[in-house]
Amino acid sequence: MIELALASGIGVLTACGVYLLLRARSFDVILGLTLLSYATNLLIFASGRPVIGKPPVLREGVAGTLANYADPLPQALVLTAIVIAFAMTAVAIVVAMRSRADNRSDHVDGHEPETPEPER
Amino acid sequence: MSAAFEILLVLLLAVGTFFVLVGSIGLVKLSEFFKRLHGPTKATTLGVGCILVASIGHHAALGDGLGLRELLITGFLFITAPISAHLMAKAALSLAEKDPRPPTTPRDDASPPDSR
Amino acid sequence: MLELLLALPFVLALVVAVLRDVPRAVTAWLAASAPLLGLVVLAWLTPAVMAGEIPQVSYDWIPQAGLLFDLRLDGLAWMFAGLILGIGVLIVMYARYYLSSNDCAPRFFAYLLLFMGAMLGMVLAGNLLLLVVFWELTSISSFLLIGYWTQRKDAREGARMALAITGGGGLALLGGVLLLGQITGSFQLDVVLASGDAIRAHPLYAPMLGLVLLGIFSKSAQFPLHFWLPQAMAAPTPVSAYLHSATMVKAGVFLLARLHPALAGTDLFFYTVSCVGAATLLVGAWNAIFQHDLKGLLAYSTISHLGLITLLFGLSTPMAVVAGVFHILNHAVFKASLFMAAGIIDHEAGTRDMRRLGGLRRLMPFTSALAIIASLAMAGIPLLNGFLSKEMFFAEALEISGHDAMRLGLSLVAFLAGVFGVAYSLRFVHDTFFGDGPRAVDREIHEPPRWMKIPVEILVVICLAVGIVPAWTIAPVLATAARGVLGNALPAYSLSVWHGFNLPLLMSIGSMVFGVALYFGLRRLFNLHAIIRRSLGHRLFRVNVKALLMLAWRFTYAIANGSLQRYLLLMVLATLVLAAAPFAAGLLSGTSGASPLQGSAGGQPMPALGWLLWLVMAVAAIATVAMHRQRLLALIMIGAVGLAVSLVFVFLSAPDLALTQLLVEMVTIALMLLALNYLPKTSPHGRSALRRWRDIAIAAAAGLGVTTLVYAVITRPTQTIAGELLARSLPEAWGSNVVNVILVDFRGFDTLGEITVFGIAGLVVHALLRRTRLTVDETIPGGPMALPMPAQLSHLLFPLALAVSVYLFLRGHNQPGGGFIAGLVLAIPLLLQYVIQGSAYVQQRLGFDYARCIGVGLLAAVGTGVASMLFDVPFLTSGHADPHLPLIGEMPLASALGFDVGVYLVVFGGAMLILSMMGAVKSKDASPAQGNAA
Amino acid sequence: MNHLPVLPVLLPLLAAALALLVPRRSLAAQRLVSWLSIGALLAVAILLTRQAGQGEVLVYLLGDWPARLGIALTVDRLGALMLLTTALLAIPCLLYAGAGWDRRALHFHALFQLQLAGLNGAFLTGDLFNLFVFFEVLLIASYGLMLSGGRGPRMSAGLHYVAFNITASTLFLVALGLLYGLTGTLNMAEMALRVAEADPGDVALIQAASGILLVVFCAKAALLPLYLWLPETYARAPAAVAALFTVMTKVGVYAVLRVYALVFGSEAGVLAGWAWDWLLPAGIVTLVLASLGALASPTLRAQAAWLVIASAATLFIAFSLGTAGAVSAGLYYLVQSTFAVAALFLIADMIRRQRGKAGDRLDIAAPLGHKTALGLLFLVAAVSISGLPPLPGFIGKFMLLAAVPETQLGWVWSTVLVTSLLAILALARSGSQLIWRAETFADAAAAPRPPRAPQRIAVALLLGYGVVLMLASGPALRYTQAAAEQVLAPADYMQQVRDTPPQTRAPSP
Amino acid sequence: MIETAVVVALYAVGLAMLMSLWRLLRGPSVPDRILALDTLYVNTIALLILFGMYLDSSIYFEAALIIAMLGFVGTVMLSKYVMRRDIVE
Amino acid sequence: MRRFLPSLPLSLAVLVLWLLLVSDFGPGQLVLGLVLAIALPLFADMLKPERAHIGRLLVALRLGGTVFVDIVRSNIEVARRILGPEHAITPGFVQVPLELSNIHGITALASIITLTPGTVSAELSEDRRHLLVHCFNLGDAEGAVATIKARYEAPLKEIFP
Ligand code: NA
Ligand code: NA
Repeated sequence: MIELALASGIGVLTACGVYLLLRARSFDVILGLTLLSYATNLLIFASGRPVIGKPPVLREGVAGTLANYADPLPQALVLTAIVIAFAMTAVAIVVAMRSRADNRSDHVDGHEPETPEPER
Repeated sequence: MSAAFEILLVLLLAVGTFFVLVGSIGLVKLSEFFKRLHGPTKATTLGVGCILVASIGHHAALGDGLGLRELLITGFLFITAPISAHLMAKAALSLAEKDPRPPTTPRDDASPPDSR
Repeated sequence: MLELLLALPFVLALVVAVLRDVPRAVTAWLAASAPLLGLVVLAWLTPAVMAGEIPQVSYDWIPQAGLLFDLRLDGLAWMFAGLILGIGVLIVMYARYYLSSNDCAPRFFAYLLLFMGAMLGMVLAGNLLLLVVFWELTSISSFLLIGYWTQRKDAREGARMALAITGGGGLALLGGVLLLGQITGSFQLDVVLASGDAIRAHPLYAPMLGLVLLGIFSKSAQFPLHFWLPQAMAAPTPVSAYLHSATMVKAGVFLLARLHPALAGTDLFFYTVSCVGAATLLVGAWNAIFQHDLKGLLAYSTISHLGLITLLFGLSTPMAVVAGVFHILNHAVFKASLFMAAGIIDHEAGTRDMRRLGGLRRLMPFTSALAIIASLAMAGIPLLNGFLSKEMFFAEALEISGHDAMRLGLSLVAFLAGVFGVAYSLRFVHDTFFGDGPRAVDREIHEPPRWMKIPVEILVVICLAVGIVPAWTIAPVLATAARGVLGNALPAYSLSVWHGFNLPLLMSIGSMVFGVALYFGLRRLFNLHAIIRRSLGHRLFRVNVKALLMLAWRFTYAIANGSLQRYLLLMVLATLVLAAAPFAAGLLSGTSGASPLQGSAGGQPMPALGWLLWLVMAVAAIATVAMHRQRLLALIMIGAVGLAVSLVFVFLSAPDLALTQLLVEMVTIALMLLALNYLPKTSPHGRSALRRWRDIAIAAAAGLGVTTLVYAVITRPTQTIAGELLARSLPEAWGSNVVNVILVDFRGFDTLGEITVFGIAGLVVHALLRRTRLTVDETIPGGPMALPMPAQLSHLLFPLALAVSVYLFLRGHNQPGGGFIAGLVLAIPLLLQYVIQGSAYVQQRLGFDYARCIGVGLLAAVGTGVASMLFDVPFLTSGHADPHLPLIGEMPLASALGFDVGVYLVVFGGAMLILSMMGAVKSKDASPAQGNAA
Repeated sequence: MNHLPVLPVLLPLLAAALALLVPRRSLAAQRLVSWLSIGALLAVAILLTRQAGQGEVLVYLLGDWPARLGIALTVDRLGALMLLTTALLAIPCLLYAGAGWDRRALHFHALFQLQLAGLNGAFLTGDLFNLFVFFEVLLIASYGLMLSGGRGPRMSAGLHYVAFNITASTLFLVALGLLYGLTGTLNMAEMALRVAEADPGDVALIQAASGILLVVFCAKAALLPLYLWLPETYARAPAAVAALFTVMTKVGVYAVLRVYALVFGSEAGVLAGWAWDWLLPAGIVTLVLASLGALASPTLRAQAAWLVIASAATLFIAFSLGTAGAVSAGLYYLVQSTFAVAALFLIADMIRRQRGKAGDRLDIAAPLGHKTALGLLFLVAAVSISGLPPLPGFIGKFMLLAAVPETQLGWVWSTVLVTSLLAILALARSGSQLIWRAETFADAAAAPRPPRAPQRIAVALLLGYGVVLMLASGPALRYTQAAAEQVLAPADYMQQVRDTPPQTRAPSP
Repeated sequence: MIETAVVVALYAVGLAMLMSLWRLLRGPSVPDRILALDTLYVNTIALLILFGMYLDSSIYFEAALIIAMLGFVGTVMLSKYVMRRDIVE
Repeated sequence: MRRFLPSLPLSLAVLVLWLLLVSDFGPGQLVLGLVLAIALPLFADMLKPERAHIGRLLVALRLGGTVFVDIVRSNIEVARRILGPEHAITPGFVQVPLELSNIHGITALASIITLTPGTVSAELSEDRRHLLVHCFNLGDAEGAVATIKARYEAPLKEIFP
């Protein structure tokens, strides 16, 4: 059941993220990307198989095997992924700010849908 | 772990949990922001404090050594809770349609009105 | 020797192009020296070629692909080289006087020599791929030549059209040659020519032939690809003279002759080539009659004559081949002289329009005489060279064996072509040199400079000499050239002027009579001058190019319409398709059971608390979507999602992840709030509900797909290498927090990349926001808000938080924590200072150069890794020491700590650079007094 | 021990760190750091190419862990070729940027070096997750390079670029998570082995995961239907940056070749080569659409951008044919088209600056300064790009055509030949519109300053690479042939990676 | 007994979180939602401590500490945004 | 002294924090803790906060006790009212005029007011002479103000003179 819960949780996050990703405003897209990054982080994490109460911090007298500890590798990967996703979000959001300021629209295409693109 | 100590811990847990719940009930039940503000910010803080004490006792009883460091959590909550409560109150004030503030006392007539 | 011959034009092209500031005469002489010296070299080689030898040189270029730099000079190549060089000399001489002072002579001569070199390379090539190389070079250089007068629209268009047709043909030729190479196993001409039978028997013969012929026909302007040639008349006349007599268009028929032994001899070849040739012959000749431009008339006549040559090669009998080769020579000579004459007329009269010309024989008698002789040669009048090859052609047309209908048809075509040829030649002569006129000419017309006439004189003399005494003049040349095509099995033929009264002669006479009748008849019936015939092919081409451009434009911008939504949608759809495809394939093939969606492992029970957490996460995520148009609310919701996700990490045994997620969540919220000040507070409604529902469906599909995949994967037993990581972490990497050990040791390189990314993000934000002013969405009146009480408390908090940061940093290797987490724990309290105290306040007192902090951090991380290289172990190999310090005792130190310092600094620097830059952005309407911070 | 394999990442990283530490105002110091790094990079790349050229796979175990536990860098012929191409490309780009752009774009040199570090890392790594990390490094550096100093429309193009690539990176992670969950490893050689031995019940899942991965790589390489973002982005990027970007699509192409020849290649059992069946038609359609795009482009820079896509599509066609000959031709074409299109971007910028307000728009006639020199450069670049002889574009294309197996002859040939014609048309159109149609400036005072010497040298250098490639095409193609054979027969590579022992540690406990 | 108490407490805190979630969704005002999020954070501390007791492990202490120390930063920023829009002035 | 130890209580707090965190009172951690206790406040001092002058530490301890008792007592009171009927609650704002002049004292007062259930300090007037307090159940405004002043402000005046 844990597996199903985790998988479906990831699914919900993905669906929400994808929906926002397909919106027309930069901020919404960034929100969508944030949700998607949660989903992917959980997905990678899940690939190590979910277990309760076995953090991969070695304890004395407990043999270092997968029976006693959760798979540490996906956790390390997720850490990297979280950091990278944050960095990307930061850049995206700043670009969105600049695009909105320079183009006077926060539409992802840099102009409001009805008006034609301003000439350079 | 002695039974008495265990009962004490259970009691602490019960009290803590009670206050945590009270805070959330207040959050849900009350009808106005400033009323709701009181429950979570304080009752929950106390509840968490009780649970923390229980935790210290629990870990101490299990022989992890007296883990007084949980106290730090309470300490930090005591520093930070006023800041957040203060700011949330200020934020709600700034949104209030009509100023709910009573006037300051007469001797303060000279003081300028609030920055807003 | 052959290398020298080939190199001369290229080298001198370079010389001419480089020496731009020398007098024009010097340039011309330099240019002329290429063909002149080339002729000397060729003369040197002539005895050997005449004797039947084939001088050959060969260098490797891409031997593994069969592309050799192989040059060979057989009779055919020799003849063509002679034509190219000989006429080349005359053209250079002529152009020296033709070009006006405005024209850039070095450029012209450089192009011309380049073109000459390409032509030479093509005829000398002993390797078919090399031939293609030079073939396309002629396309490029002719493009440059035709477009030489770049300011003229017709020149640019003509050049583009020529390039499109001949360059495209070249691509087809490349295909054909590659097939030919696959068929014969070699691109060496010797081999290919020797394996004619194998080629004709090969199943790929037909497509190969089609491609090769497409190349040939495009280049030699065969119907229906002929229309580029009249358009190319926009080139300066010397170029036209060169391209249309001895070179460009002859490249096609050269190749036809060249590959004749390998390709000819099938019905396919016979019918295709002769029919195309015949059609071209007629179309060209008929159209020539109706041209008003001298050069236009000559261009169509060229088309017609090339049709004739093609037809001859199509007939494929040895005699026809000899006639074809002969006509190549003859046509080159008279057509070059005619073009030059036309150029002289244009030069002197300022127009080439026959409607305005006339009576020139009085004004420039000598030139007129030359031009008339040359045009009579074009018409095939006896005692001129054109007559001889035309006779041969008539004879061959009448003697086609085995194809009765074809014989009749072709004979008729031959006759008609003769008639038309006489007619247009007559028009050329009559309309230009006789009758009234010239009309509306703005200058005095007189004979041209001496040197402009000499080339024409030489060519006309050749016309006469060949026409009158062929056996003494052209016979050895023709024999040598024909041997290049046919080998030593030359047919018996006679080059005498008089063969007695026979059918061909009758046909000649008939065509002359009918031709004269046709011309004058037409003149009587119609006002020839009023007929304006536009080339259908040309128009079609233009329409097609326009349509192509339009189509390209429509297509391109209908697909790449600049909508990010579409791009992302396509990516999502592509993913869905590719991820679903294997299952769909399994379903279709009935083997879906092969990949069950539930594995054999898993099935752990789920505590109710877990579901509760699930609920928090899912509800908050859905609420984010539901409230996304009110951005602040969405942000609060996403904060809840982040909290729930970190709780998931808590429950599923990932303390480090939980910590990191919590901290990143806070920074993310900070980031978004900072940005929200410069973005609208709400999102407008989407354009249509339909679209919303479509997106909901796609999102649901994506969610369902991910759920399915993840569930299928994580219910399968794992076979990870992670067990070994757990086992080797403590003994070999001296850390008991395996996640952290992976981060700084096992996969330290990932972390190095990760902090690099983080640092770059800081730099990018810095670059994008430094000294920018952005419009805020809404300004709340009043100055910056003072928060004295929170300020006090945060002052109290600050050093304590720093201590926690140090703590988390130091213990990370063994317990949850580490450089990244510690870096953020350092950054967030500082951020809080920015929020509570304001940017200016903090920046003045704690003004770090965060960018440098990133630099130092990177240096530290890389430096730690490099240190291990000094011990002759790989980058990032960890070391370990237990120094005993006084007072403190054992102090376990892992080198990974040094690496983690780098992480710590980069993360702190990066986060603060991002946040402080975003905080330091000034709104456009901010007063200058506020704007002097940072 | 031989530390060469790690240097292509370390050198630019160190240079970037130093560029951040020297005073921000001291451009000279930053340039010095940049140039030193690039010089060293070139030397390292040449040495690596020579070593890899011997046929050995150099394996560098980072942290001295066996490849399956840590991250291994590998250099085979293909990797070395990519490194060398990148180093060679970086020189003219830096030269061109040094003519002034680096003054306007904050942190240019640091970002430039980091971009190189990312590219090199992606070419070196033998680990799938590490590949993701270096993808991110090069991407985020490219955001900076593209946007630093820019404004207006470039920002909205940048937003597209950023959002699109973040989405792609997210997908990358999804694929990685699934692949790790199924195979339990991230090392490509190890994964290849496990994929080959996969339980039949897992095959569809593995294929789905690798299908998602394929989308990611195709998005980076701009293949149908994921290429739409590229024209705008590249056309709006600063010239030196756009020129450097020409190698970025190649990273995607490289990744496809590497991963789908190694992990899902000839050793992969049921899954062997499944991706190529998708890629061939996609490549063909992309090539056609990109060529139409080049024809329809309103500006020269947009045209160059479309030609980048066309070149990537050609590579996909070559690689998906799956024969050593085709892959070899593809690799040769990859190198030459990178240089040629990069040159075109630089030329477009030079033309733009010589045309005043008209920029590089094709529909406006405007005077053009320094017509002859620009025309010549354009001509050489155009000839090379459109695949006309004798420049290497032709050699690459004909090698490709010659290598097409008979069964696929029709489609591939007609596409390649027809699109070559379209490219010829497109470039003839833009060249004649921009260069031929131009007049000289009426008054000399208004004429723009001539392109600066470094700019001209940069273009000449790029075109010169092409000439060298043409003259040395024999040895070059021998190398690419060997590289192709090595890539397509991964057993040896897998063996080398898995068997390379650590220096000091035990290979297994 | 204590184990049972811990589990019961865990569920109780979970319930408290659900209530906070309800307020988070309901609002109505932004400060209400901020307050709800803040409460969620504080509830999380309790949850972490209890979970540590449940597992007999102090592995989640740092997470709780971090929330106690820095969890309010979000509240501060959101409130500041409500008041000023510009959270770093 | 001041140069190296800007605030003794803060340094002490850091030291205690450190020792609690590492839960190791050995010499090694003690030394490290001392280093941090000096270094970190120094660093934090770069932000130039308004400096505190602690008057009487003993009063502070006694106040701490009072506050703790008040927290527990009034929490029960608030819990009772939350669980009881809502109409029984009459909330309201009061302005507490301040005699405390330094910001530390005010901050401490405001924090105490906030930490003790039933009252939240909502705003400090710009002249720092009035504290706006929201009371959960405001029976007698004057009384509430008087209680606050007597129970908390008076001792605080001694602690932060
Ligand atoms: Na700000
Ligand atoms: Na209170």
